[in-house]
Amino acid sequence: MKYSLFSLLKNSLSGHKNWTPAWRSPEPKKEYDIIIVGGGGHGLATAYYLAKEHGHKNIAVLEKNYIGSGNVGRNTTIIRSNYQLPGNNPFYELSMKLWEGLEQDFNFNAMVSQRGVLNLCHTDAQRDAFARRGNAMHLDGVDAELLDREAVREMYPFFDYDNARFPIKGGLLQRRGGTVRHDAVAWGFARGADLRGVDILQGCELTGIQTENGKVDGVQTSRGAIKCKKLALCAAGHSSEVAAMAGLKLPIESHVLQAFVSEGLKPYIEGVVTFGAGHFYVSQSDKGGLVFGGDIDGYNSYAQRGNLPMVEHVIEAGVAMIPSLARVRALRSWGGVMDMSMDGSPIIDKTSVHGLYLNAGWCYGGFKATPASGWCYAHLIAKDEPHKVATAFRLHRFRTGHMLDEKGQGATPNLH
Amino acid sequence: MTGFRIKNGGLIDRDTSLNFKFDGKSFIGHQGDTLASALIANDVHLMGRSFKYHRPRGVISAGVSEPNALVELREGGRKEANTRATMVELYDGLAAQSQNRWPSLNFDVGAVTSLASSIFVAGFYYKTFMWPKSFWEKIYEPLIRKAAGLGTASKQADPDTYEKSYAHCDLLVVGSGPAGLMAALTAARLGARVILADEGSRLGGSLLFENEEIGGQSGYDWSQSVLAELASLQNVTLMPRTTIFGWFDGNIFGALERVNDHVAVPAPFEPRQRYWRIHAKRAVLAAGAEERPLVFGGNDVPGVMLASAMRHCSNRYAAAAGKSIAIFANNDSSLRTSIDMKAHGVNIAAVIDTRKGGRILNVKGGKGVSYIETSMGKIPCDAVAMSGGWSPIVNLMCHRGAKPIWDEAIAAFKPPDVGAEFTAIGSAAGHMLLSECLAGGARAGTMKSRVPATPKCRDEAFAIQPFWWVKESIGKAFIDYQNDATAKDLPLAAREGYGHVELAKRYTTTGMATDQGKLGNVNAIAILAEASGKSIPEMGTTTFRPFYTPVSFGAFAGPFTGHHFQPVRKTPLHDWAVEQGAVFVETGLWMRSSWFPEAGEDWLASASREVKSARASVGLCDVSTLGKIDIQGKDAGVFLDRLYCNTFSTLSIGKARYGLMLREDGIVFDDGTTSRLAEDHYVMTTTTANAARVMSNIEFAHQVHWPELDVQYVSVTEQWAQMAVAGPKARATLQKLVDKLTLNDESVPYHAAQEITIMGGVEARLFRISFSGEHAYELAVPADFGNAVARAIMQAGAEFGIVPYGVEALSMMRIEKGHVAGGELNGTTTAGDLGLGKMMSTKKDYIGRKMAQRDGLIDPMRQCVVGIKPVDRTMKMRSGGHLLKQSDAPSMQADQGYICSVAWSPMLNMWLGLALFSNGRARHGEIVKVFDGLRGHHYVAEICDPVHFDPKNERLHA
Amino acid sequence: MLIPCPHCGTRPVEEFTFLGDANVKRPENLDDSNWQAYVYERDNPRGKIDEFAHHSGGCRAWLVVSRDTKTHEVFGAVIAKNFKRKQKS
Amino acid sequence: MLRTSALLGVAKPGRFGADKGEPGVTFSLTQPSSMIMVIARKGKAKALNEALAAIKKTTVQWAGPDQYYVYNAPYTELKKKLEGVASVSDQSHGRVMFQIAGQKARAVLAKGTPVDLHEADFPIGKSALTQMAHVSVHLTRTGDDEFTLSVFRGFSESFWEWLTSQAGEFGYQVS
Ligand SMILES: Cc1cc2nc3c(=O)[nH]c(=O)nc-3n(C[C@H](O)[C@H](O)[C@H](O)COP(=O)(O)OP(=O)(O)OC[C@H]3O[C@@H](n4cnc5c(N)ncnc54)[C@H](O)[C@@H]3O)c2cc1C
Ligand SMILES: NC(=O)c1ccc[n+]([C@@H]2O[C@H](COP(=O)([O-])OP(=O)(O)OC[C@H]3O[C@@H](n4cnc5c(N)ncnc54)[C@H](O)[C@@H]3O)[C@@H](O)[C@H]2O)c1
Ligand SMILES: Cc1cc2nc3c(=O)[nH]c(=O)nc-3n(C[C@H](O)[C@H](O)[C@H](O)COP(=O)(O)O)c2cc1C
Ligand SMILES: [Zn+2]
Repeated sequence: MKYSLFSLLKNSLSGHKNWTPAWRSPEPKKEYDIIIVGGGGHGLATAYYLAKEHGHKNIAVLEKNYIGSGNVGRNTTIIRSNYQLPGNNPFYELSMKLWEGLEQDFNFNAMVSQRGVLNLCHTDAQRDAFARRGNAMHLDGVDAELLDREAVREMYPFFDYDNARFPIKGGLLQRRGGTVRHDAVAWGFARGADLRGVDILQGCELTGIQTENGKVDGVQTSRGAIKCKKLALCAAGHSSEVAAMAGLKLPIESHVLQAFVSEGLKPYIEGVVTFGAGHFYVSQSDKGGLVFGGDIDGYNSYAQRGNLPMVEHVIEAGVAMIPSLARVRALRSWGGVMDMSMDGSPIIDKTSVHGLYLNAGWCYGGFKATPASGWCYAHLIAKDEPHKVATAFRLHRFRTGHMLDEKGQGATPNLH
Repeated sequence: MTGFRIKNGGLIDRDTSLNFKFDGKSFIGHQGDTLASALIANDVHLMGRSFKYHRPRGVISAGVSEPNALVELREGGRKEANTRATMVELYDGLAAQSQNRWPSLNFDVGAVTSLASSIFVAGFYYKTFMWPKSFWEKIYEPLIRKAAGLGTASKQADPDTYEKSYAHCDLLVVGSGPAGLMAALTAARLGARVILADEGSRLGGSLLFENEEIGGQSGYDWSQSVLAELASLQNVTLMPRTTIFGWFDGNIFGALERVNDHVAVPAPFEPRQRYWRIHAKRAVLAAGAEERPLVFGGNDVPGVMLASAMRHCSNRYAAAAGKSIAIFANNDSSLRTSIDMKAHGVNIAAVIDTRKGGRILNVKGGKGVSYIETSMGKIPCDAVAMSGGWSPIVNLMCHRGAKPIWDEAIAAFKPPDVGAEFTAIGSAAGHMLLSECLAGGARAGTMKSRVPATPKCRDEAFAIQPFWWVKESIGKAFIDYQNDATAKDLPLAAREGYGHVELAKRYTTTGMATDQGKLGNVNAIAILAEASGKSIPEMGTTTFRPFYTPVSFGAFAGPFTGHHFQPVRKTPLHDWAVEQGAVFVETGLWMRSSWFPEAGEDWLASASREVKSARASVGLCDVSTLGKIDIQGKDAGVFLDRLYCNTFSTLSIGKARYGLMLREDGIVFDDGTTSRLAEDHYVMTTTTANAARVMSNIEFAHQVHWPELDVQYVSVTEQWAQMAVAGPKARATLQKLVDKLTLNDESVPYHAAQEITIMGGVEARLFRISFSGEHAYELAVPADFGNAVARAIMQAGAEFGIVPYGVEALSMMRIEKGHVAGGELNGTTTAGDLGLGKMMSTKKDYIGRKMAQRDGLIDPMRQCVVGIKPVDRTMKMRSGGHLLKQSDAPSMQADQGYICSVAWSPMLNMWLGLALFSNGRARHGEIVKVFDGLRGHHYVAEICDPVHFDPKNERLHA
Repeated sequence: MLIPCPHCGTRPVEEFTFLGDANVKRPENLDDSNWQAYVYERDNPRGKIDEFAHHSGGCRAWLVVSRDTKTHEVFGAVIAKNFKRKQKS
Repeated sequence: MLRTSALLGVAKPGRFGADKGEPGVTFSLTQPSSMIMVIARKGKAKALNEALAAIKKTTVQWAGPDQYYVYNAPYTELKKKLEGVASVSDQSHGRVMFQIAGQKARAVLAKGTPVDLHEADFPIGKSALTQMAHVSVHLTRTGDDEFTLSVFRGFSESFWEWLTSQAGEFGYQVS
């Protein structure tokens, strides 16, 4: 059933009794051409684009819990394409372009809101780094503006400019950056994929990978064995676990990142802002809550929760940036399991096992990538060659020394 | 509905009257009131508007679960939105505003949405607002954002202060009702360190308002005698107004103490709130149980309250919600309610018991109850007391992932077993009988088998028959009051595929309001389960998360705000620099002197003058912030050989050498000069930025990789004040300070590192090294001598016109000389990229050697350090510009590199820079396009050798 | 989260800096084939892990903490140089 | 004299904070004449203990695994005494030491350190390396209600301001 104001009115007359499920809950088939592991944003987007762009019909998405139960359903929803390395920027810009047409494309309002992403800087060195990054963006025609202190004050007069330990010197602004309603992304892709015949199997956990002389030919799941020709891993924080089922060891550590939401408030902060002298970024959900986060807790974790020191660390930075926040209350905190890669950049690649594909290593930056990740992963799976904007995301880069390290932190996952 | 002040009884002080304002209107209440009770006593029931439909709402609870009566409390920088009127202790002069309404609470235009409510069902916004595309950001979203949200937050800085503190105990008791009191008392008498915390303004829990009988006294009197004994004990800490908001790993509890929220303004030197981290060896959850609303038409009309809340208001605050009430319940507590309310002279219009088939179908009256429509017809009344049963307050016990367990007998979820560190007692454990609460408390208080006897008490009957939803309801039946989620939304969610309890929550927003579903969630789960043909335990709960109740940001930030966000680190020469008129700059936590302006100079003029004078005669620069690490032991040399890519074991005593450290992945990590003071004693210098990380790496390398080495290390960064004295007159200047040593190329050759004395016996270290490219020294003296020595140097250099110079001048000079620094050591460059490839030894293993050999790291096309200068020498350069071949159009593919550092060169009278440029060393002399789209500035520049000034280093040895 | 430092006693997590799996070993010689694995590849277990933890806010000793990554339960901590690595099969 | 303490002009004597009769705590500067870090050479931990025990008229405080601060001993002398037994580094100027005393001392310190200062866990004479207000601190109990703290020189002013402000509610004396 197409979603529109009209269908909404029509259904209201029948007391909304006639809405059909946004996606079916089918029983697993015996066999699929392609099985995607992970009903998060990337897995569902991959299924959607495989069906829509590459005409594949016989696809299943395995989700061990409910769709969106992973990071897509618990992230701070910031989208941007302000990267500086040639291997990254074209990919993230493709993602931004896909966001810009997504809702009409999959007929679901995901509240894509290009309200602007502002990164603050507090030292000359930071400003220089922003200049390098902003110009890299301009090289490919991506929008970026370098703001001075007064321009920032203009936008956000209630930040701390006069009593700050680390005075705000300016910022890098991408106006096309913004936020997207996280759950709706999973739901929109799921509905779009389901409409095109994809089986979304919730409560279906991958427990084993069947290989036949170096080639994938099926999986074990909590809902039984299923055969498949191609198997696409897309399990984010659990990537190491599922890859290990095929004997692969990844350049990834799982870490917990916490996020928070405040009580609902009338419009308080217009766009997305990240603090440059501590770990804090914030935006306001359409519902009114201030959604904010900071750094990962720092220890390996598969628990979707963190501890108090990081709560304090993040909120100290928040109040340092916006003194009036002191009186606002934090409503809820939660965590997500990050697939932190060794150079802070993702992996979209084939593996040494024939027919087994890998999409992982998104760290805490993979939400913005969701459409492009699905788009490029679908391309790789369908055509068996990397999409041209994702050629830098190969697994062998660590062996050849072509790391993609935006932050220059090296092989220390918890510093990316 | 007609609330009134009950003539006598209760815990309010009728002799102290307090004036307060609500929406500008003045009222009078009493000491001991809450804002909610005072308003009820003043017959004010309309206290807020709901989130989506802007329905008129009144107070429904008497505590933290309140979803409706949220106000903006106080004004200016102290204003706080969404404050629960039920938790606000009344004080004289209190001022509160209602929220989420316009123009007024009574007449709210937003209420029109309720007309269209048939469209605004759960998730409606996902289905529309998509056309035309551009309208979302321009029209729909701004409208939605404006309509959404609750209170308005202040944008002024908060004038109050906050504190943090740690606490440690053997037993933490969460909740001070009968169960908690009994547990605390038992443990305290056994000598344990006990903390008893309760979010209430007074300790006592339900005994402050329920009519109970314990040990022959009233429950209240018993609680007071217990509290008196606890207060008298050294090993007990009583914490009223303290909410335990979360349970974390290691049995650590987060707590918020509302130290001064019950007064208009905190007393001087006192914080508004204090955030506690309580390390408890053991804890008990005695948090009680939350009464549940029943789900029926109009269950949100102001005047419909939880039965226990109505008792709470009248018994404790002497504020009766109405003159004639109806009671609607599915359990025995209706009896309590009618007895108590009758005793206050309130008429019981009807008792409607679902177990006898009684139903309320609708509540009539817009902003207050006028009558109810029931299965037995219309019944006039002015308030409704409802009880849908009791949910143990399990929240904290589920904060670490465990799920609560459904218990059919009490029709509620009970806390999971999370081990002996944290156990539940009282009604939090599902023990609804007072005797069980006391017994459980005593048991938890001692972990021994012999449990002390507990006082006799009267038990109220507790029997319940689950009842979830009056399906025949006329009018909306609410489940999540604040978010306007109705009973119909959940079946709709199930129908549309959002039947998983977590999906239903997100789709309908049930349980996502400021009360986090304390009242509504169990009703929601039951209704969702039925709609999906599942049992309640099959459906299960959503995830419980901190914070049990919302916590102000200020409390988490504590005193670390504004200028105190991070500590300030000052160098030993700080006072001297102030005397010299330095302008300081934050460098990490350090404050460094940046430039020393003379009258009328801006930073550029000042720094340029500093450079010229230093290069012309002599200058003094504070370099104390460089990391300094004492490295001793007989294997010190071997150890350094493994840390650095070049060799130090061969360094002769009394000499310094420039060293380069790699990360294990082959990328450059840090650099600095390290000197050998004795056979078994080196002193290493690191960059200011990396000092701490280098120290950690040294500790790792020794303790993990090579523990067999006999080496010891300690940071001596703060022990030494270090000064660079640079320029042709540096030697002449220093000569005047040093004791009996003639400075010349024999006594102190280039790269000398000597322990000497100056100024008649002050121990010092003299290094002949140069970052500026001048004939220069670095002089280190014990920190407390720093200011005096700096002054002495200035005096000694006066005749040569010595100048102090700061980091701006320093960076001009290093760029003139092509020395790499932070801009080039950016964590992605190799030794080769920096032109230091030759330093990489081939004779030994060292950190990073192996990985540095990977193709990608030795590719000749890598970007390496070059010099760059504008073709038009008068033009200003800025860092961050990218470099393109002249023939190429802008694109990332065509990108050849970028400018990392620039400076005005006072010596060459032009802007100079260092750049990272693909295959750069082979391309000196090439003219490139500088692309600076950010500042709309494109120009051509020449790639050149990084050493712009004095290429033959003649000045160094002059 | 509390870590029992053998030198300092039990201390909260914020005094420590973590560096991942302690079972990886730096190869002894340059032609070893495990360099790549040592620097980049991790088991990343869901469950029990032995991890490097630096008591950076205390005695500055490098420890190996054994902990469960699912539950954050801490089983104990030893000084790094006394840690016995799992024998890789 | 040439030497100027980092807290010169910062730690001003007087009575501060709330006035509730007796000050809750008293702060005083107690910089020893020397503060020297000694670290046992490989395999010399026991030898170092014995050597230190033999040294008179000094205070020795635990400062990490096989590491100690030795107070009031001349650097060169100590270095000679411990030749081959320990590495010796002068920190006399690198660290600033002061004392907090009074019945509220523990309450004030608890606002910074996670260490349980209850006498059962932290008896007189015990030292801890910990962090307070983002600063590394060497903390020693010297009496029932008496502690000394030492921090890196560069942080001392900032730390002093934080610590004293935390005593504000009790009222405090700087002597
Ligand atoms: C707190 C937080 C904040 C973040 N903020 C941002 C941000 O602001 N901007 C941004 O761009 N990114 C952000 N991220 C990162 C982003 O959310 C992730 O990178 C991205 O969502 C990962 O892709 P995904 O959606 O497919 O992952 P997920 O949603 O985690 O999907 C993976 C799915 O795989 C399933 N799965 C795992 N194992 C199995 C198995 N064995 N069988 C079946 N299914 C399995 C999981 O249940 C999960 O649903 C944030 C992440 C977190 C946690
Ligand atoms: N009439 C009934 O049907 C019925 C039902 C349930 C309970 N009861 C009675 O209620 C009483 C229950 O006694 P009890 O001791 O178990 O609970 P209680 O309700 O008497 O006390 C619980 C206390 O814990 C506090 N609290 C809750 N969460 C907190 C937190 N996170 N931090 C700090 N404080 C917190 C509350 O403010 C409250 O004061 C018994 O007398 C029982 O018989 C009666
Ligand atoms: C962008 C965003 C906004 C959120 N807003 C709210 C909110 O207003 N109220 C709320 O209770 N939770 C809110 N949450 C948190 C969710 O309730 C939930 O905690 C989070 O998605 C993690 O799921 P879990 O807690 O079930 O593990 C929000 C989460 C996100 C990602
Ligand atoms: Zn320790």
